[in-house]
Amino acid sequence: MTALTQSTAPRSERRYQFSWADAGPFLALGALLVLGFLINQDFLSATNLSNVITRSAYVAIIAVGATFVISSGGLDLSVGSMVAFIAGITIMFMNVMAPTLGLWAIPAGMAIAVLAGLLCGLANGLIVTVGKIEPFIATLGTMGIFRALITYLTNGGTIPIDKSLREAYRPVYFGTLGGVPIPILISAVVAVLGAFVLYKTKYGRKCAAVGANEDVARYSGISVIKTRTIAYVIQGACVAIAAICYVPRLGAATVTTGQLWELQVITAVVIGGTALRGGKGRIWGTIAGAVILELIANLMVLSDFVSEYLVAAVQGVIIIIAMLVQRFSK
Amino acid sequence: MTALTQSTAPRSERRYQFSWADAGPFLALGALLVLGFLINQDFLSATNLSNVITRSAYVAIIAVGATFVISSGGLDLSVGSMVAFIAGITIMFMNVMAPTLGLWAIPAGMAIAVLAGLLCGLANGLIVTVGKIEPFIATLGTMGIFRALITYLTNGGTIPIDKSLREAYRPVYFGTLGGVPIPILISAVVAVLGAFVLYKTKYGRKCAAVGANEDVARYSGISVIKTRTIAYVIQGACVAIAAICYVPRLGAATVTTGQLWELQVITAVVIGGTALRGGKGRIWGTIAGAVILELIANLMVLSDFVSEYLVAAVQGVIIIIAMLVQRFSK
Amino acid sequence: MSIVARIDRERGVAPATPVLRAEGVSKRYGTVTVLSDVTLDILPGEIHAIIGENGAGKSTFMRLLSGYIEPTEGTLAMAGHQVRFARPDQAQAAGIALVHQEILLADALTVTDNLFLGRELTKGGIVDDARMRLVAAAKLAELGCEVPATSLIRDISLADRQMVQIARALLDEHRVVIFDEPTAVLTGGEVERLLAIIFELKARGIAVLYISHRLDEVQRLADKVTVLRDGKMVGTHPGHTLSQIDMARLMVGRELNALYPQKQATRTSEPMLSVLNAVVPGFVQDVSFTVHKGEILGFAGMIGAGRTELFEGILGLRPGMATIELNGVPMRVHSQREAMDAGIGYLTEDRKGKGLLLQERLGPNLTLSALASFHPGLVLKRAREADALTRAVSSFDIRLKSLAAKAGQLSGGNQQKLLLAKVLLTAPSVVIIDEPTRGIDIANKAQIYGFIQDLVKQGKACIVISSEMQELVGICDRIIVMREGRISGEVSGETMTESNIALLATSERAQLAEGGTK
Amino acid sequence: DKKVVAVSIPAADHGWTAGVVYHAQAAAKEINAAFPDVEVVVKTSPSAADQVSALEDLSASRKLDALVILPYTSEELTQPVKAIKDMGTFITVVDRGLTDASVQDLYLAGDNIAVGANTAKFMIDKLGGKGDVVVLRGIPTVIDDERIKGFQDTIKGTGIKVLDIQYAHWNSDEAFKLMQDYLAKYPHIDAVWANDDDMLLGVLEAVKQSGRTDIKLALGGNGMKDIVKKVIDGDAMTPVETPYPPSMIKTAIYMTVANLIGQAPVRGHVKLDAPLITQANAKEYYFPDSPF
Ligand SMILES: Nc1ncnc2c1ncn2[C@@H]1O[C@H](COP(=O)(O)OP(=O)(O)OP(=O)(O)O)[C@@H](O)[C@H]1O
Ligand SMILES: Nc1ncnc2c1ncn2[C@@H]1O[C@H](COP(=O)(O)OP(=O)(O)OP(=O)(O)O)[C@@H](O)[C@H]1O
Ligand SMILES: [Mg+2]
Ligand SMILES: [Mg+2]
Repeated sequence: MTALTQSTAPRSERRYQFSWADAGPFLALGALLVLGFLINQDFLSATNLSNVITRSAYVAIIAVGATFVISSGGLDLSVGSMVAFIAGITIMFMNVMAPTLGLWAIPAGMAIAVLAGLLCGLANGLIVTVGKIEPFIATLGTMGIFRALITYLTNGGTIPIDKSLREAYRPVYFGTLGGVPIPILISAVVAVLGAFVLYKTKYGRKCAAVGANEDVARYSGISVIKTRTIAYVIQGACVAIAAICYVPRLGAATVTTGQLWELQVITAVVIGGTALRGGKGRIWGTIAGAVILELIANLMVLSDFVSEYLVAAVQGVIIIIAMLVQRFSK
Repeated sequence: MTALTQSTAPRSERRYQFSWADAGPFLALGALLVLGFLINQDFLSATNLSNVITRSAYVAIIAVGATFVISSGGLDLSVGSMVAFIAGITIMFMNVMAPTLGLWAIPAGMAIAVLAGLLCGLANGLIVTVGKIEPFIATLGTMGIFRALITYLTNGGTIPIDKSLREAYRPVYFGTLGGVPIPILISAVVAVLGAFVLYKTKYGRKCAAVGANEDVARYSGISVIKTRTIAYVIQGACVAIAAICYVPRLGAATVTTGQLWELQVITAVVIGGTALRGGKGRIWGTIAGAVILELIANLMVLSDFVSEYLVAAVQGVIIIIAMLVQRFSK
Repeated sequence: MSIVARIDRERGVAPATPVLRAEGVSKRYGTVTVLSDVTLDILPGEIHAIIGENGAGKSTFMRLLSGYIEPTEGTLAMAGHQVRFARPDQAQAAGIALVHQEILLADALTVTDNLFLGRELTKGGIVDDARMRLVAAAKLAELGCEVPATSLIRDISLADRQMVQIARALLDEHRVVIFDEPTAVLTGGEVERLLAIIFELKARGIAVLYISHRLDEVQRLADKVTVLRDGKMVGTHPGHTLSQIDMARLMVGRELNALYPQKQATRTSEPMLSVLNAVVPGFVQDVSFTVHKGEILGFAGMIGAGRTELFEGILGLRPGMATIELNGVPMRVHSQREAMDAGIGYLTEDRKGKGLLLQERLGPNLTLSALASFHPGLVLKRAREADALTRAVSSFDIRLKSLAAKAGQLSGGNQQKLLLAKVLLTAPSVVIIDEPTRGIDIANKAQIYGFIQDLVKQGKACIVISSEMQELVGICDRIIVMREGRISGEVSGETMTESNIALLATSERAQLAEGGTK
Repeated sequence: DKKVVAVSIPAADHGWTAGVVYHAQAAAKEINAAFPDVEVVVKTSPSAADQVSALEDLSASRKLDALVILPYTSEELTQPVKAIKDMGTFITVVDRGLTDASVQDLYLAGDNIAVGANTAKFMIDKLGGKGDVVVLRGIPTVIDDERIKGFQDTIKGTGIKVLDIQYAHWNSDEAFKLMQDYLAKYPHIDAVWANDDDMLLGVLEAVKQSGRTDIKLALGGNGMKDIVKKVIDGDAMTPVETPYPPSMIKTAIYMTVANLIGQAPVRGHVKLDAPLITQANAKEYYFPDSPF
């Protein structure tokens, strides 16, 4: 065996190696910040950056859940509609309870939101896993269902939150704690929790295993159905948290709330370095991805180069370039 | 040799075996027709069915291309915007050429459409294969780009086709040949061609191989890049053909043309039995899927059960049920 | 630990109670019977070999014992109690572990992740990566496998993956450990270490089921040998009384000719393929060699010597640089297609990952790299494809129950034969075969050797990469030995002995001895 | 220092909003050229949330002297606009009023109820007080609701019966399909009302294709140039039109600028009427160069 030991001595452990692939999204983020500063000096102002990061909080929170779903080999197109639906029933519940519970209606409503999120996620999960339906189609179906339900609840219009609750609820989006906007804190907590679960618990390992190779997972005694369903439930919880932060920002839920967020969420996850075909999720990359998307949108508003009609094209080009940079920096 | 003759002599190729899995979409189609008849007798009237099938032609034509892309392991979210973009430049070209070419502007415009389709497809294909970007993200990017370009070309409004060409072009959508509406004939031709290429040619085999296992394809001397790029080019050509049939219907391209068709197209392909993860395509199933989607929408209008607010929900439910039926009829 | 305690207790009470018993088990897929009415007792502390031809049903039987599939008929019993396993982890919990014939690991995860999949070590609810890495590294070191525990599976060689699989099965204490062709992808040193570990298991009172087509291993190891033929049990024999020839005869059910064909003097001095200064970054440095018309050139070496990478680099399947001369014409090959068109055929060692489309039927698999010849006009000629399949099935003796089967449903050895047929369909003039007989039974090995010889008789050249030194010595005209990505020597004629090859493969400066067994 | 007027409007996602974008940009170009000390910045947003973001971005990077906004929805934009007003910005709101009317210094709107009501009145007249009507509505929003409400309130008590009402998302393709289905479902239809002209285009094609003669009226709304042209040409099926001109954004921008640089303060409530466009007055509403 001498030969073997000889030949393998130089190979060291990977642990402390710097990985370009993992750094990709953060490099892209840095590049964008520099670009932004060159375009408009105000870009790096504390207010602007804090606004942008606060705003990216919803997508970031939802995308943490999506990182679970995607790394377990699933996909969820329904998150945008689900935000609208959950925001809708939360507001309705709060409004109904406001006379009896007073301001306590707000925490009660939040609890309802989380419950609803868990149930919606469970429904998605069961359709995909027990129903064995391609996630793309299953969640496209539930996307239509949630969207229709919110349309029905709002009678095609808007559900505004009760005036009496409005002011008390506002700080959840607009407030700060130690100078940091509350949505940023919430998304940081969600991300830390997400990273903990995905990287440090048995469930996280199962998730990655199921996404990497279903057969191997099954043979290792991992229940594919359970693991993937739980990923959808986590996604539901994240959507609920996002909805809770969302409601005070605009004070209402409408039929258009959350439209196309699903695409943003998936883009954030993929830009963050998680592979769509499943296997291993990157929570921090996802967060970077969500911020990148908001930054691009912000840059579009702050710069005056681009015709209003072409904003979408420039965004598309920037995203593709960001992915290319990431790919070839490896 | 001995083993084979001993134990397996009677069993021959599958050719004449009936496969429930393959029949799934057609069974679902049949069930829907029966359901429709029960709900409303007019449903099976020749006019209604011919309208519905004609309407499904676009999605069917595009979905034939999508069957190639998906079975080669790709995905294309840009097809809806691409229809709008191609329709837009086709109309602009025809309008410019009408004074000099007269009615010849129409075939010339069609040629331009096909050329544009091939180029758009090529662009998508190269970004995905050479750029090595996740197809979901790459084509989400080009979706934004195409949509922005048509918005820019139309100034956010409408490009109508020149009055002088309108009447001559109309029959391409509204005309019939031997009693069969022309869009149906065109989509039948596209489907036959698609089925031929996918099932009977070398390229079809390569496509399926690349989708099933890239490594095996590569080790078998198949160029993954070339094969997958060609699939996107075929997709582009199909989109161009759909655009050619689309223009005479309303005589204009607008910023909303083709919106969300990508989701319909993918749904049709998946309902038709093609797996999203690639490896095997089912052209005829795809066609059935496209018709199923239009039939469901048609049924929603013809029946009086559903509140207008809930139409999307019921559609979602029906699609999920259709997939479940298919899954468990295997 | 409790399992071991139980084993000890049982041994004390009734040493002869079978730890695992299969009674009258059968397995059918649709109308196809793969295994019929097999009854077998496995005793603790016993090494029980199962042998049989390709497709005899060995793997099926093992999968059935370890919960991967359920029998259509029959029952399993452990220590006298009837058991039923719906899932592999239930069998594992009951103390039965299987090392699969095909590699079953998650590519995108690390070695450690794979080892502990589904049974991670935790500390206060948190997975304890540091400890798992240590345990994994220790277990791998015990097996003599030196891959870093943090490597991704997709980055390590096939042999290393096999070692990881074995480590995975040995991580916990089991009552029965089943090895399904564990040595097919291993070389001498690893095999020795594995055999030592198996003896150690036996000494601890653990029952071992062992499948191999390498009958010398069976002979050394087995206390008992059970022979399967065509899904039926032929009989169980005490191991040490059977010679290899006896075993082969029992498996095949008829007399066998010699394993290796008589060497023919087909070798010429006309160079066919010359490779100059091949470099594959990270794997191979500066390798040059020439293979002549009518020659069978062997490549030997330890695992990790870089043989596979050398040829993949030359053929454009991975980044690498080499100057090639084919029939005296210098050329560069950038892709497998170019190689094929130039007349170089390559058969990969990884049949499951890179060789066959497991979900696809046999015909399309067979013709995948030679599509052009089934495609004279626009249309693919199905009849021609069916013909080719029938021909391949008969000339390579592919055992299957139905021509409509999917490639993944073939037994391991038969997949290998299909792959060989696929590569030869491209009508190459230089054939490079990486591990030609991996998992192939003894009767068919002879057939494949004959086939290789036919190739060179037709004036082709053949390069055989193999980890079975005996096989190389048996068929090659000349053998190049690699070590750590370089050529460490060459043997031919009198110096072509297993011990010389082993010497060149392992030590820095080898003194070759002449003569010896052939 | 230049005075900054920010204009926040929805992105061009269908004909009418495209018209808004066109007129807003035209106004910005004209004013930027004409008044060197005024800068008009136009930003479009594809959703309510994005519009709020755009407001934050615009106000974070510079001091706004005035904001002209066509809000996505009233409830959602009220607070964010109020936040900007609190920084001392003059607020002009177009089309959709905010829930807190005190936020808007200037409010300029069309009358969606009137769009529905005037159309209904014409129909009642023309059909002689009774008939079967099918309706195509747009996207679930306040505008759509108001138009439908205006229509339904007006026909209440008459012999006009609404056979069916479904969404077609202000999209001509969907309207085409929906109309085909209406035609298959109802053997007799007297009139069609699509509450937006984009949809009317689809409706007209479907009716033309069916060759049916029972449909006497097919009316739209919004003042799209193609439909106004039909009215001018005396089309039998579409003899009238109701305006809801996207150019109101231009009016609003000019009024806001006038307030900033002129001497006369401009405050209050301006409601644009939605009179029936008939062949007689159609020329006034015809702008062939507008994209809408
Ligand atoms: N899922 C399946 N469906 C149909 N036939 C199958 C299936 N799985 C295995 N078979 C058939 O069962 C037979 C026995 O296969 P098995 O893998 O047990 O053979 P084996 O003895 O392990 O052979 P080898 O030595 O080549 O590994 C083969 O003919 C194979 O084609
Ligand atoms: N992931 C890796 N990273 C770095 N070096 C590696 C890695 N995997 C293998 N190597 C090195 O590459 C060389 C060749 O590996 P490999 O085991 O594939 O060779 P081989 O001779 O083809 O063996 P086999 O008998 O399995 O075919 C060895 O030097 C090995 O140490
Ligand atoms: Mg086997
Ligand atoms: Mg090798």
